[in-house]
Amino acid sequence: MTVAADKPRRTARTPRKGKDRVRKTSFTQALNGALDLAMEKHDEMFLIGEDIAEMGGDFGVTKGLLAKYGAERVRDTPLSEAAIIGTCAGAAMVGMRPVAEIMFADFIAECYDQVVNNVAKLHYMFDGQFTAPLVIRTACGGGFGGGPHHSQSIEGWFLNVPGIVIAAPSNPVDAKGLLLASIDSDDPVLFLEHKALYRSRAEVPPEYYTTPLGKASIAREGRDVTVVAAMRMVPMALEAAETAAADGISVEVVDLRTIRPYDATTVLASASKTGRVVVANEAPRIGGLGAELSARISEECFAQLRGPVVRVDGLDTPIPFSVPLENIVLPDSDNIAVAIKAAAQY
Amino acid sequence: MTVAADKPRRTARTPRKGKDRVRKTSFTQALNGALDLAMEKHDEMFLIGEDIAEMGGDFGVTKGLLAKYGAERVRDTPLSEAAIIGTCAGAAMVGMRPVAEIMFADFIAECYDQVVNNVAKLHYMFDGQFTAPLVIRTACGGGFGGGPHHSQSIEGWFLNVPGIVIAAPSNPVDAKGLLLASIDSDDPVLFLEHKALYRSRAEVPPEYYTTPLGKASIAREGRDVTVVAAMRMVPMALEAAETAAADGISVEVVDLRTIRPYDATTVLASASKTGRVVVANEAPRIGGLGAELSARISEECFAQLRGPVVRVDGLDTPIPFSVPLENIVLPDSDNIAVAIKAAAQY
Amino acid sequence: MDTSTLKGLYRDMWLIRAFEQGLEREFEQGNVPGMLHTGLGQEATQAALAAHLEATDAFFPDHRCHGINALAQHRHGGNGERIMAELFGRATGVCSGKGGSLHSADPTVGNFGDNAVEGSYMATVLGVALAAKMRGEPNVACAIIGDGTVGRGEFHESLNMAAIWDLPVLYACVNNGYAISMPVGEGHATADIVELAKGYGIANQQVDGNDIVEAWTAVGDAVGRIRSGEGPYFLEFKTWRWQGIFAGEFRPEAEVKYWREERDPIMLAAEALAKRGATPAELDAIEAETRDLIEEWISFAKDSPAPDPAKATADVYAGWEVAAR
Amino acid sequence: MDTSTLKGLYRDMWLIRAFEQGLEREFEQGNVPGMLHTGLGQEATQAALAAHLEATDAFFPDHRCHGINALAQHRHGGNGERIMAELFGRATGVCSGKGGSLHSADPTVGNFGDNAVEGSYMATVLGVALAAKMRGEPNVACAIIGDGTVGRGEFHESLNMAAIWDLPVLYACVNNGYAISMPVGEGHATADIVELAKGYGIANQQVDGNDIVEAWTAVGDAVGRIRSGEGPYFLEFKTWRWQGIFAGEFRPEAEVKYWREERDPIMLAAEALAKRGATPAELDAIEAETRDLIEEWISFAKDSPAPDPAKATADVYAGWEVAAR
Ligand SMILES: Cc1ncc(C[n+]2csc(CCOP(=O)(O)OP(=O)(O)O)c2C)c(N)n1
Ligand SMILES: Cc1ncc(C[n+]2csc(CCOP(=O)(O)OP(=O)(O)O)c2C)c(N)n1
Ligand SMILES: [Mg+2]
Ligand SMILES: [Mg+2]
Repeated sequence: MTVAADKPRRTARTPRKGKDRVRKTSFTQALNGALDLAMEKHDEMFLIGEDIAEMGGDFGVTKGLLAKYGAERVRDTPLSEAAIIGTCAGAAMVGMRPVAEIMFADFIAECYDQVVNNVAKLHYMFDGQFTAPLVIRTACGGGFGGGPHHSQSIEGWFLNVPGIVIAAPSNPVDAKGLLLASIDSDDPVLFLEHKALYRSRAEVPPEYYTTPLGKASIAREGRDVTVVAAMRMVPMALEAAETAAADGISVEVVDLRTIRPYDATTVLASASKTGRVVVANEAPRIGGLGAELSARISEECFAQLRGPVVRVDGLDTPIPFSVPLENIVLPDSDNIAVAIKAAAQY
Repeated sequence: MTVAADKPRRTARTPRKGKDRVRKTSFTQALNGALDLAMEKHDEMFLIGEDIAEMGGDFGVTKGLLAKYGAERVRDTPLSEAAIIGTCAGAAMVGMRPVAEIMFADFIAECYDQVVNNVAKLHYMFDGQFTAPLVIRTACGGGFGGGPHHSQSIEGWFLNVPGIVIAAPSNPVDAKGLLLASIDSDDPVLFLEHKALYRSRAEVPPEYYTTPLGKASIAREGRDVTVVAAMRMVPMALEAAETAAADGISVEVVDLRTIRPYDATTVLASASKTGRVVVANEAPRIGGLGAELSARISEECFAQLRGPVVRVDGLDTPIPFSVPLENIVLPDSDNIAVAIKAAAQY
Repeated sequence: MDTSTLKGLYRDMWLIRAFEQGLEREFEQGNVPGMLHTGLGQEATQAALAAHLEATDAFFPDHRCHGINALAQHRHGGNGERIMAELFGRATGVCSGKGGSLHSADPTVGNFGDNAVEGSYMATVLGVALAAKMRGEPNVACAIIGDGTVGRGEFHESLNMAAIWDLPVLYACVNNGYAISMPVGEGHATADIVELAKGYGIANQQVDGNDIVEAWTAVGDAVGRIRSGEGPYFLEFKTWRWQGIFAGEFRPEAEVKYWREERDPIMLAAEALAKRGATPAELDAIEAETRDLIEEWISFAKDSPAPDPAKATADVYAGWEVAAR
Repeated sequence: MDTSTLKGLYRDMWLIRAFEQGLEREFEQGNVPGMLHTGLGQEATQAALAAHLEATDAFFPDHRCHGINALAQHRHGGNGERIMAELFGRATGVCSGKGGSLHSADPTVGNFGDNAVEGSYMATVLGVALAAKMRGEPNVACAIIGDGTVGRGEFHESLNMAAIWDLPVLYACVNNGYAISMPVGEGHATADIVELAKGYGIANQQVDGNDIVEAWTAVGDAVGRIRSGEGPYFLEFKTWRWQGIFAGEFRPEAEVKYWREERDPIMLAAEALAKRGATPAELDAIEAETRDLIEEWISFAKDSPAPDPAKATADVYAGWEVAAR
């Protein structure tokens, strides 16, 4: 699959200049490094998915692992998403630790039953007799002209599903740490890799480390307005925070990192502190992540809020192919900046 | 499939005494009547699903229609949920008006791709060249010891999916009117039939009428607290309203009737009027319908709210089989009554 | 088959029948919540499968498999009553009452749990089989599926993947002629499900599911081949279920009569045993014994407490607690 | 096949090749957004299918079917440039640029649209076929699927349902040997996909997808049978795609050489035409003509405006407006 015009149009942490590139590690490489370390650590781990072996995955995340770990542990499959996740579920039931790649997040619809009715309920419905220590890695998000079936933000499909963990890194350091934590975890993790972040770079520690699941981070400290975001919305929020700073508004950016179960403590503490909140979410507004966060903050910080929580979301549409139309549908840092201003001025 | 202990344990509009039964029409009969009238009206309509023909459906909703309309228009299928919805989508693309039955809502996971990636996007992604005038009827909800795969409230799986309509009647009159409106509609409708409501009865006009999609109703007028609810939560809210009335709290109950796109005008007007809101939702709290409603109300009625919106939901778990455990997990009218009190006393 | 094996299987079949009949009685009295599908009429198929599956194997039972579940529990765990208790939703059930009839599991006896989304475990079974293969264990992973369940897309994904990876999967297709009300010949392009397995090059056999000797032999052969590394095997059992649909019986009278009166697997086995010299008294004693045992199990279930309320929110996640109300 | 038909097909094949090569050039120059998969090497299969599908039929094109789409548009609508414009995301595209390469549709020429979730339309095609059958129209509903796409569970659900209902579905399986990087023999239990169709009792044929005469004849025969009410038909075209994966070529050198140099469908057709007396000049003229036409289409696309911004929120629902930001 040839991908052109894959340059994130909006912001995201785009590659720096030549010299920088040498020192820094891309999001993709960070994930690759995490898989490598985990494969060394866990004998019971294996990788499974379409074109992940020889080809190294559509985005190169599994490159080189076939050569190092062999075809038993790095398994190419046919186009059978339900069978891929079923295989992971069954293997996990007997103590294996599978990591699946679903090439594009949109195709999780194909194995929705396995994820929602089986994987997410395995531990509970059989009274804790099985665990489902598996990870489903998948490339999500828009911004590259992928059209309606290669661009969706799909966390909304799983928000209302107890039993599933949703990890959603915004940068290479967290990508590695969260992936290692996800693989170590005995809970099933849906691991979201936003396509626009794959080329972002940072200094990533080469050794094994974990970033705890269920814990948000403060990506930027501020006093006046809180922006809660995840994945690609985080670099956009940081950019909007810069804009706001120029207007004298001090913005705190909370990077959720895990979407389910999410870190209400950190979110609510920041919201209580600033009393003004923006929630940024790439998916459509109705029933999206922003709805849950806005509801929770509005309920629990009722007395502290100095204005209504402002939601910034994608429009309530599928993702059109045409780039100018896609630009209209997806939110960007300007939209966040406008929302910050509105929140500050309420 | 033999269903025992199917008596809604909590409230719902349970059948009245003998004489009453003669005059009144059950929710099931109302749906059956709607299908009958629609089949007469629309030559291009057909019914499709598992065991809907000879058997009349697992809950009897399609009883008698095979005899009246024949096997071409009342079609039994194998256990192939994706093919059922695919068949509807394709037929709708060429102007047919199919109405599918997915026996239990939990099995919509099997055709999630068809619904989300195809049906919901057909009109948009092909620039309006196709419409998808189809209805997916399905039996949802808990309360009868059905266990984790026969009891789910699945509207949360589709809240974040633009392009789909979700109809959710709470009583026989609306059930008929909404089903007729859904069949008439050129948009695809996910039509939710709460199992605990099938036996509820009311006086249902025998003729053809529609209840508009996207319009809520005021199920009970009140001044102090608004309760927003759908499906089975409506009779529960009405019961809780009675309890509250005894305590001198006047409760307004908004019956959403359509969950997507929902009637923000009516909801926000009631919330603004009372300034105190409870949102009742059978599904788990996180990412559920309650989240969207609470967020919207909190944002748009910020100045009018006299206390935080209170969410009453199912617990964040799958639905256990054991009835006492299920009773713990699902919300009931007592929970709503407690929330009303909390809202009123804030 | 030697006579003592046949006698053992005869006892197993009675255990299944007594279990289901006792359960049906309790269900009708309103003591068993939810939905009920019984394996009555399919005792030979079920006993044959249970007989060859070890505690170290894995089987995925379907909605009619209380009998297999109970046999596995009885044989490998000595506690068949825990299946009964599960169906009553009690604390002493194999899943503390959280699973019920459609979600009973106990991996210590090889029971990997039903999935009430019919056939989804055709995908899941692949993973159990793959793990066994990767670890070099001679275990069999068995998916028990009805003829109707063959309609699911996962049937194809599963058979294909099992075939290309040579996985130790036993597909036990219980073709009882109907999916709820849909005759197998109307729901499928072929009423002989083995025809579908052939396209994948999977070894297969069609057997009389009401003949315990034939069924037992076929399962033994298939399991032996799978254990020795020959890859997946597809068995189709032709049988018939006594239970109609809840509206009652919908099948032709002659058909009902034929299967109930001429093809009752227990009656056929009794005849075979009689030919080998078993006395009526001996056979009656087996029936009586198993019926007594099942009554004990029912009493056990009824006397068991409801689950601890804490179970409602337990085990949603391994790593997090979920709040109670 | 008479010579003028062959010549027409030769022109069609050139139209496909010129389209894809022009598109590839533009894509490499960054003028075409998103992803690109071409039908290069598969021109005979595509031209054969397009030749027999009427505007009143329905076909579901896959990701390599720009050629079929353009031919349908060209033949039935006289406006092949609208496919090009769609791929450029322009207002003049068949879907006003909202669909792109993976979602181009125009039902007025029989194009029911690609679904970039590979193979999902194996389910959708059933409905179009059922409608035709219920209405007594002699239309064919055709699903074009790659060998890799056969992995999807919907393959089974679709073939089964088409078979039991005798639906007028043409399954056109384009077996080009690979699913991205996965060889067909590794991804499937059989490299001959027709083997799978046999289990459903669906009429089937395997054809040389690079031989336009054989492919055209086979499609004509299948379409004729379907139109006359014989039910579904499964055609497997053995072919090969020129495009590797984005990392470049991954297939054995000898294989690449063989297919590109000895099995080029256009070269094979040119040889056949030469044998029938066509001159090199005549053949060159066909190539030149189609190349010119495609350049016109590309210019049209490039000169077309971006879609009206209102399109971003249009047509989410038929009955409701969606708010802009
Ligand atoms: C995915 C799914 N679809 C539908 C059902 C409802 N359902 C339960 S049993 C059944 C029929 C199954 O038939 P078969 O596999 O032949 O089993 P049998 O009951 O005849 O033993 C159906 C349709 C379900 N449980 N899961
Ligand atoms: C459901 C789904 N899974 C995976 C993909 C990613 N994908 C796109 S094309 C392709 C390979 C398809 O192979 P084949 O059907 O043989 O078509 P070819 O490209 O060889 O023509 C894959 C895996 C997809 N689009 N949809
Ligand atoms: Mg059956
Ligand atoms: Mg291919």
